[in-house]
Amino acid sequence: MEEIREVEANNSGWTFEQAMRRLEEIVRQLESGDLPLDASIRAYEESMRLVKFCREQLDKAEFQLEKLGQELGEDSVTP
Amino acid sequence: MEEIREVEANNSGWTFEQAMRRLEEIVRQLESGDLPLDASIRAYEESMRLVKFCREQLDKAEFQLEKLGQELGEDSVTP
Amino acid sequence: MEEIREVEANNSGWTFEQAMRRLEEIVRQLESGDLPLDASIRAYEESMRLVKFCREQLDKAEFQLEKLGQELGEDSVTP
Amino acid sequence: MEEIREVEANNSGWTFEQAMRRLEEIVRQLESGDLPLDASIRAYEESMRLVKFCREQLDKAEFQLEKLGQELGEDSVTP
Amino acid sequence: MEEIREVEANNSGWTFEQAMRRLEEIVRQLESGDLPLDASIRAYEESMRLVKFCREQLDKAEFQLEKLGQELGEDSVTP
Amino acid sequence: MEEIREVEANNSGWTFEQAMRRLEEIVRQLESGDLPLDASIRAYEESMRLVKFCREQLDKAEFQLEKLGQELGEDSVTP
Amino acid sequence: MNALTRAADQTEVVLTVTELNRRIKERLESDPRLVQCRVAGEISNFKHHPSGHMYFTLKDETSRIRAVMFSSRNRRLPFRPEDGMRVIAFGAVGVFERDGQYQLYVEDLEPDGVGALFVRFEQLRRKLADEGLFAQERKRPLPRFPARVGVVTSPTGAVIRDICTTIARRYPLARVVLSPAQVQGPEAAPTIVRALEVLYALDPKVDVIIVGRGGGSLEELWPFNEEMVVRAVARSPVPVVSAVGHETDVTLCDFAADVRAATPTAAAELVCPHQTELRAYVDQASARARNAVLVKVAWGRDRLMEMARRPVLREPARTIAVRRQLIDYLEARVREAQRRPIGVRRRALADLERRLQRVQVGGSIQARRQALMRFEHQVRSLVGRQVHFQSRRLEGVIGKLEALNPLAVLRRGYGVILDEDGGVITSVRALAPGRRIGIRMHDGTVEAEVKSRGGDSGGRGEQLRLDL
Repeated sequence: MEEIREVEANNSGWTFEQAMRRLEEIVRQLESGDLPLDASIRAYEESMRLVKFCREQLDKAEFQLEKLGQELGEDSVTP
Repeated sequence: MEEIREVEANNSGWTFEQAMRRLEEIVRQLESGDLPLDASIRAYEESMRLVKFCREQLDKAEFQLEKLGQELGEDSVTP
Repeated sequence: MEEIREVEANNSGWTFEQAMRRLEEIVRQLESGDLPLDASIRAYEESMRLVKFCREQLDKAEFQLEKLGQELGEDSVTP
Repeated sequence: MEEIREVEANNSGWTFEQAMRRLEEIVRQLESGDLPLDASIRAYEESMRLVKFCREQLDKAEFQLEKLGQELGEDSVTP
Repeated sequence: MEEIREVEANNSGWTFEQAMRRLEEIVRQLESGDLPLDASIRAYEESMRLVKFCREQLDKAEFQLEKLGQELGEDSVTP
Repeated sequence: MEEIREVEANNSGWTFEQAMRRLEEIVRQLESGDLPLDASIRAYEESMRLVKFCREQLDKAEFQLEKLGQELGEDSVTP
Repeated sequence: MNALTRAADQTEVVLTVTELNRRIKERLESDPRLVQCRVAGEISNFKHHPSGHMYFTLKDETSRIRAVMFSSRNRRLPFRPEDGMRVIAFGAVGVFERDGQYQLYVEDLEPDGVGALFVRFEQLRRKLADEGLFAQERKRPLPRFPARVGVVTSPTGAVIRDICTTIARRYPLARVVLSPAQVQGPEAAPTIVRALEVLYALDPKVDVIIVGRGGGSLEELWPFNEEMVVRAVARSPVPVVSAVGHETDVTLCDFAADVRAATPTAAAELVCPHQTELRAYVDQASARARNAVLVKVAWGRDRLMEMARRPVLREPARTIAVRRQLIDYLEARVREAQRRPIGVRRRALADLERRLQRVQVGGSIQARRQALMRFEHQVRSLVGRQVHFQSRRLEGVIGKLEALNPLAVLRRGYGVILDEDGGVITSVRALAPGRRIGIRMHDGTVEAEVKSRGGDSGGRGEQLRLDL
């Protein structure tokens, strides 16, 4: 719980990889079924936030790839 | 990461060979799979710049060669 | 690199033999493939100049020979 | 090189034999191909002058012989 | 060379035999081919003079012989 | 040569024997070929004089008998 | 018959001829009167055999004997034996066994009658010879052209006449100086000596002296064997020709003279040349001298011609031509060689240019481009793959999360009671009335207040009344 809080708190300082690891942990916790409902709800809520963060990161990366590719002459790369 | 910054900063002072070596290094790093996503993106960005720099160097060299060939009578070299 | 600069500067003060020796050295360097791109471009440029210089020297020499031959009675030679 | 200069300077003070010896030396040098380009041009020039000088000496000698023959009765020698 | 000059100077004081010996010596020198060009010209000149001198001596001798024969009654000699 | 001069000088004071001997000597010398040309001429001249002298001597010769006085017994003279 | 018988009686042996001759020979040769004897006689049948032996017969008016003188004995005879010559032979009688003849083996022979003189002659000869007076070394050559010929002889004899005739004919240039002497008789010798001395004392001297007289007997010639005469001749300051007697006569004077002449005429011929020979010589001399000079001149001309004809003198231009050729040759070589340095260098330069072309600086650019492209491609694909992978990973997580969504239960109408702190309240026992709680539905949360709580109904849970 403490961890999740923390995560939520400084989400923006995370890396994609940290977020993904947290997500996978949450999935594991959820799958284990050991979590009380409210904890799992909270975990789930956290995972949603993480998913959003990760997706944003990936989008950003994809965008940058494309942008840089165009900038540096994508066309000349594939001859 | 520190290195990459530096590279971007004084790119213009580099030689073609240094740039190529840096590119190779980046490829190796990327291939190792150890880079976090954002680092990869940054590496991608750097490599693109390096590619651009190198390409410019090559273009310049080619141009110079052609120019020299014309200036100093390329035709008379081949007897 | 320093050497090459110097060479270009006082090319005109050179003898044919010095130029040939330098040219040979440059060709060897170029053939070794050890030169960085820009150095090889510069070397190539220098070699072109040296070739030109040498060729001019030879042309000049030939011209002088002909002139001398005429001056000093080329005709009287073949009896 | 110094020698050649010198020779051109006081050519007129030479004897036919000295000139011939010098000529032979130059021919040998030229044939060896060891002379630097400019030196070989100068050597050629000198050799042409020497040839001219020698021929003049011979012409002079021939003239003297003829004169002597007339003066001292060439005809009376052959009975 | 000094020798030759000298000879020319007091040629008239010579005997036929001295002149002949000198002539033979000169011919030997000329035939040896060792004489320098100018020396051989001078030698030739001297030899011409010597030939002339010797011939004159012989003519003179013959003339005197005739004269004496007549003076002292050559006719009565051959009975 | 000195000898010959002397002979010519006092030829007239000579005896027939001296003249004959001298003549023989001269002929021998001349025939030996050892005399120089001019000496030969002089010798010839002398020989002519000697011949003349000898011939005269022979021509003018008249037999003479001289009887020395010694008193002898006339009777015992006839053998 | 009778005699034979008698002989047979007296001697037992019959002799052979040889034995008999031997007996005779032994008998004769053992007689001392026959071994060393002197025989006077006249020579006849004289034969001088080629072997050198002399065979002759000695005879007198009534008798004769054969004689032989072997060459070993006769070689030194001072005279020649002749037929009719009277001699005294000294020798031994011997037998010539082959012919059975006895003969006189002559050991020495001397003319008869002058024996004493002969001995004197011989003794004096030996004495003077021992003194060296006759030595061959003392002989002087005769003057070739005598101006004065001294003659010692009788002023009236044939000798002086012959000499004068001969010299006047042969060589009138010579004056004959006669120094008269007696040439015969006991007074002769001193006059000869004096005559010689007179000649020796003459000034100018005579060039040669002839001493002579005509032929005669040994006694007549004797003055010329006198010691004083011989010595006088020997000390002559000028050559002496001895002409004493005939050819066969020998005197000591002959030995002492420089030359012996057989006759006075011969002596005159010896002492002077013949004037026709002289004239011939003189005539020839000028011709020979002239000829020698001509030969000399001709020889000089030949030699001079030979010199003048030498190629170096006749064709002096040849030395120049040779040098010209040398120069032409050198010039050709110069011309040939002049472009060689350029040619060599052009080739070297072309070689360098070819190598320069092969270097392909441009080609290396292409290679570099490809390397660069490869890097770019790798970077792009690697980064792309990473993004792709992470996307897939995220999608997987999202899928799982959807299945695990805890709020999906609430959708069926369930709610979750939460305490003030959001904790889930699972038992009604925790719900005292009046407690404020939250109820979480699938689509949100409401706040409520517990109003009451039912009793425990057998484990079926308490009834809860909520004031929402």
